Amino acid sequence: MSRSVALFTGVFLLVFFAFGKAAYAMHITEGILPPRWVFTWFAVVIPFVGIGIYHVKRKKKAVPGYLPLVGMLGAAVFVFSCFPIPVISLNGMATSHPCGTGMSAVLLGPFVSVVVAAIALLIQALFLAHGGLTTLGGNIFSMGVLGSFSGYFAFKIAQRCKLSLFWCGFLAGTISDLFTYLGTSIELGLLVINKGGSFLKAVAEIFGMFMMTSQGVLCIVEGVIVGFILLFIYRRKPSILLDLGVIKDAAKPVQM
Amino acid sequence: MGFLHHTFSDVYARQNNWLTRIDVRVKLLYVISLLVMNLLAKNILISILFLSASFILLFSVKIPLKATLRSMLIPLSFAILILFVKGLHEGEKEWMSFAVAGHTVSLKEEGLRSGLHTCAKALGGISLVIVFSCTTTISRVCTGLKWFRVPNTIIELLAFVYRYIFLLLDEVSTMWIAQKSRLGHSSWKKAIKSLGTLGGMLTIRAFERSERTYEAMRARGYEGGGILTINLSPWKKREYVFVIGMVLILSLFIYAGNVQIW
Amino acid sequence: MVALQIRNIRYRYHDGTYALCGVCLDIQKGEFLAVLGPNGSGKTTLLKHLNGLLKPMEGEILLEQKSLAQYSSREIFQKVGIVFQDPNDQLFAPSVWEDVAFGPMNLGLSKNEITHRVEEALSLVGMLQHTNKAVDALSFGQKKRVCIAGVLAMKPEVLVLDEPTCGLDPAGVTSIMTLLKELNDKYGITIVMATNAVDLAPIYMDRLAIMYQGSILTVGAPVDVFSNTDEIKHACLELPQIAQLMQVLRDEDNLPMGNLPLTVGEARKFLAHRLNGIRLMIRDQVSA
Amino acid sequence: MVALQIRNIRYRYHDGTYALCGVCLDIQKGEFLAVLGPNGSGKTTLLKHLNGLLKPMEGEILLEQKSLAQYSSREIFQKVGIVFQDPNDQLFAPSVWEDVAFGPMNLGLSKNEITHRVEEALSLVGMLQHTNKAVDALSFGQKKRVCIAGVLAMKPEVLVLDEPTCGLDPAGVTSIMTLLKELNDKYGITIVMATNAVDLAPIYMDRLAIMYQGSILTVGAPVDVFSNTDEIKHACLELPQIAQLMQVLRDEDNLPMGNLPLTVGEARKFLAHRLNGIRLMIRDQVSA
Ligand SMILES: Nc1ncnc2c1ncn2[C@@H]1O[C@H](COP(=O)(O)OP(=O)(O)OP(=O)(O)O)[C@@H](O)[C@H]1O
Ligand SMILES: Nc1ncnc2c1ncn2[C@@H]1O[C@H](COP(=O)(O)OP(=O)(O)OP(=O)(O)O)[C@@H](O)[C@H]1O
Ligand SMILES: [Mg+2]
Ligand SMILES: [Mg+2]
Repeated sequence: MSRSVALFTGVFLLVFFAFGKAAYAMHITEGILPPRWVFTWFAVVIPFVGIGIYHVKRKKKAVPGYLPLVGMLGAAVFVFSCFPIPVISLNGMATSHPCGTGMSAVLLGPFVSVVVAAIALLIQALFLAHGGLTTLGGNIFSMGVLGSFSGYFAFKIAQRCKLSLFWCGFLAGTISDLFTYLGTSIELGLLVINKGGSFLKAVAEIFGMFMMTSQGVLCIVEGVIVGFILLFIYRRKPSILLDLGVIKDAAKPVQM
Repeated sequence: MGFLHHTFSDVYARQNNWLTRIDVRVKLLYVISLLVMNLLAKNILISILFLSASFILLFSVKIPLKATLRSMLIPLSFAILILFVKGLHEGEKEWMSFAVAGHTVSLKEEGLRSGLHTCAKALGGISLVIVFSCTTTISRVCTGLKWFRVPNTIIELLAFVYRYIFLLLDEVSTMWIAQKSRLGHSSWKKAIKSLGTLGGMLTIRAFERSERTYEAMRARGYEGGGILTINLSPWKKREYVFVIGMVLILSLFIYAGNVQIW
Repeated sequence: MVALQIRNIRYRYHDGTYALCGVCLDIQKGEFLAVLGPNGSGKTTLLKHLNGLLKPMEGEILLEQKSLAQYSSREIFQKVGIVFQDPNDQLFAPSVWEDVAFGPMNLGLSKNEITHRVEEALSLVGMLQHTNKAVDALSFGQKKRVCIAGVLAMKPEVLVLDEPTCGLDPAGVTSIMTLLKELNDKYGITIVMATNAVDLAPIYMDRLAIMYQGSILTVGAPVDVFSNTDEIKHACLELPQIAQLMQVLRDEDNLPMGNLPLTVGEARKFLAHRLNGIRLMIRDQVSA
Repeated sequence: MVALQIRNIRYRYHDGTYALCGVCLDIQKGEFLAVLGPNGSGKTTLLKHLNGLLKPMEGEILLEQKSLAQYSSREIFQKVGIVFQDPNDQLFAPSVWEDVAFGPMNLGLSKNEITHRVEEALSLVGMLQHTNKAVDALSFGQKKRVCIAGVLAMKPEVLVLDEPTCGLDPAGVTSIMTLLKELNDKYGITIVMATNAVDLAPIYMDRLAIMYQGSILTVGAPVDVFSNTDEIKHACLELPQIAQLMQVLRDEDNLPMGNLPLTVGEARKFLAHRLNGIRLMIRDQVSA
């Protein structure tokens, strides 16, 4: 009995460590997806990336400054995703990193945001060993496609509902994060179906684990931060938000 | 400093050694086909072989072991995660089980076995990527991607984003320090608020910098064309030798990967 | 010969700031002109007009007797190259070679010609050995040089620089200024630079223009400009250190002096002459 | 009394650059110390150690005889305030008042105390009339002053500044340096600043430290430091203009001289004395 308790504790600690760290990067690592999923996810994301590229190209023709703008904001979003965010959760006070897709979707629109996410993921896979090359498709799907579109629509719907700028940003940040983790959980859950594992249970467990370790709090905190960011830009230089088409003139900045 | 605990591995790529001198196209071909091999292999040995070969290569060009291990930490933890996901869900035969709060949690043998295989694949794969990135600079990567017909827009954005990440990281860490030294991060609530401010300043400065950069680009004749001049050098004898070598090695691996031993 | 004529231009930013209110200035071919002035006096705004990045609201600029508005922007950029203050804004390509090649590439030159120009430009600024380096791996002064090379690769006739020495250490300042002087002397490139460094002006420049609140107070050779001390003070500037010393000697200690010496060399000549002259005089008189 | 003791500290950045390799330095209470050095010599890195923003890999820093590691970061930040080079990095709030209040607010002071401190700090830097302005509407020099006010509002004993004069016009430089000198003289605040401006050092500073490649070459009064010309050259620095002139006079024109005069004032005294002395001598001899 005591042996199994020790074993269990060991396993538990290991899992905890693994989740703490894995959630830190939250991109699926090289080699984990089997060939058919690699293929599937690439097939799914290529149209999105293609449309994003088309958007950038078309806009670049009309406004040549668009390319440096996207590049610079892309770098800014990447840097934002390196922010050490303090979160309190089951595993105590820890820091975690935001995804940043919510913000890029709000600033750049969903399709261009997919391109930016793809580039960020490529850089992380190549130069930081977060994520991987064969899993790039899957990661672009969860973070780029799901994250961007959910964040973008959350923002737009919130704006329709006449919520204040802060709450619009909050919803964009939080919802895009939730969808990103959901996407990752689904992709991982799908790995067990062909060997008689139960897909839904696995997804629920993985998603639950993400939420219970720091990431659940992170979703909320990232939302708050994105809200503050938009608020700050609105107060300091509203012309930027107008130029990017984030707000029309009559946005209500704060109302908390 | 909370920022940039990440070390971008291309600092090593700027050195001059036999691996950095190999043409990027050859390296890309190798890495991609080996990664595919790694995925397709039916036995664990191939991945272990890749892992150890990568370590030897990294050692041969004097990349510090510590740096390699540090960058493998996150992939490793992800691999362990997968091990348990698979162990909990795949297969029938129990390996061991616990009771947690009234529920029985059982790890299954089959799942653990396939999980272990996936772990090995993850480590083998990531170590190949590390070898590639520690020996190839971003501008070489761009050259290679160009040759593989990756759209120009992606390559340009990649180069541009990569170029400015470091600069913005520097600026942001100065701002972060400035906030910290006026106690802007002394409690959790303040820290969140300050991070919002920081993100806002970052965005504003990125926006302004993009305007200045665009001016500088215009002054050098930019009208919306390409921003990269990629010079593809012709293949030399060396490159052909490498590619032929690769075909041989690959066929060997395809054979070895199909041997069922476990 | 006049390279650029600035005819009474005015410029207002979107937010209503009048940055230039009637600037007139002739820039001679082959000269080395410094534009001095306090922060916010409109130096940067003026320089951006010289190659058409900003269009004047009133007045016009003539490049070789023809209004800038009549040139295509490509023609202007080929004739007038501009280097901004922060080198990081200008180096957007990952490696030195690619960055310098950006301009020639946009000119649509052949591959050979591009390679040739890049090499030439890099060797002019003394960076040929760093051709394949990544831009982030360069020091601040080296980045500055690559920026200059990027513009030189377009073979401009006029080189416009905004505060090229700001943020550099003294050795770096000397090396950049020597480079510019050489480009000006040997290759006949007309150089216009904005700067705050009054000490440099008399050493390297042929002519100075002092800006203040969006217009030009005086233009002239350093000797003439610095002889009008009140105007210099008024424009929030100072005399070069050496000139300050000599001025004190002249005004307070009644040392008779023609033109105020402005550089170490001039002051030395003057003082040595004086001191030795006196010494010789003493000897003569003693021996007499 | 020693305010800060730096004991043989080393620091390496993540990418492997050794930015500090064994720096030892004592900073006296109430002194005005300048850290000079070429680009990349580690000045900024050293300053960031002074208030614990970077932790040394080896060695330690003592603040009032106690190791920095034993203080809480709040205590350190209250004792040692730091002002970075680019004011735009440091002004977080939309208006001047809010920005200066940021520090005191985080100290958890009462509303009255906060108002009081903000006003005091703003009046110290002479910006009281701009209290309600938007930060973006300020000039570069004014932004710099607000940054300093923001740190002063925390009532630090030591003020650390990174290149406070870079990018300012000469009048701005004089005004910031006068402000710092006043803070140092009148209010006894210890000031440490990194700078590239050799001309300023002898005018305002008590002591200089010369850094080169991550370690300190010399520390001492300006006269002593600048008397070792080779070391200065070696560290990519230059003598102040005045000192250059006097050096030429001494070495080339054989003018006998004790210590090299470094400022306009000193040089004037020396030269006037000489010139007049000789003149008097002549008169004497002629009359004799
Ligand atoms: N983009 C802008 N929008 C609005 N006003 C501006 C802008 N750029 C500059 N100004 C204003 O125009 C005036 C002239 O600015 P400019 O940058 O030309 O000065 P400068 O002489 O280059 O100063 P410095 O020495 O600080 O570089 C200043 O009052 C400045 O505040
Ligand atoms: N964040 C960083 N990561 C890696 N290396 C760095 C970093 N910051 C500075 N360095 C390196 O450390 C060394 C010292 O840099 P530091 O900024 O302290 O110099 P400095 O004396 O302040 O120079 P400057 O006069 O240009 O401000 C340099 O070689 C620099 O390249
Ligand atoms: Mg300017
Ligand atoms: Mg510095």
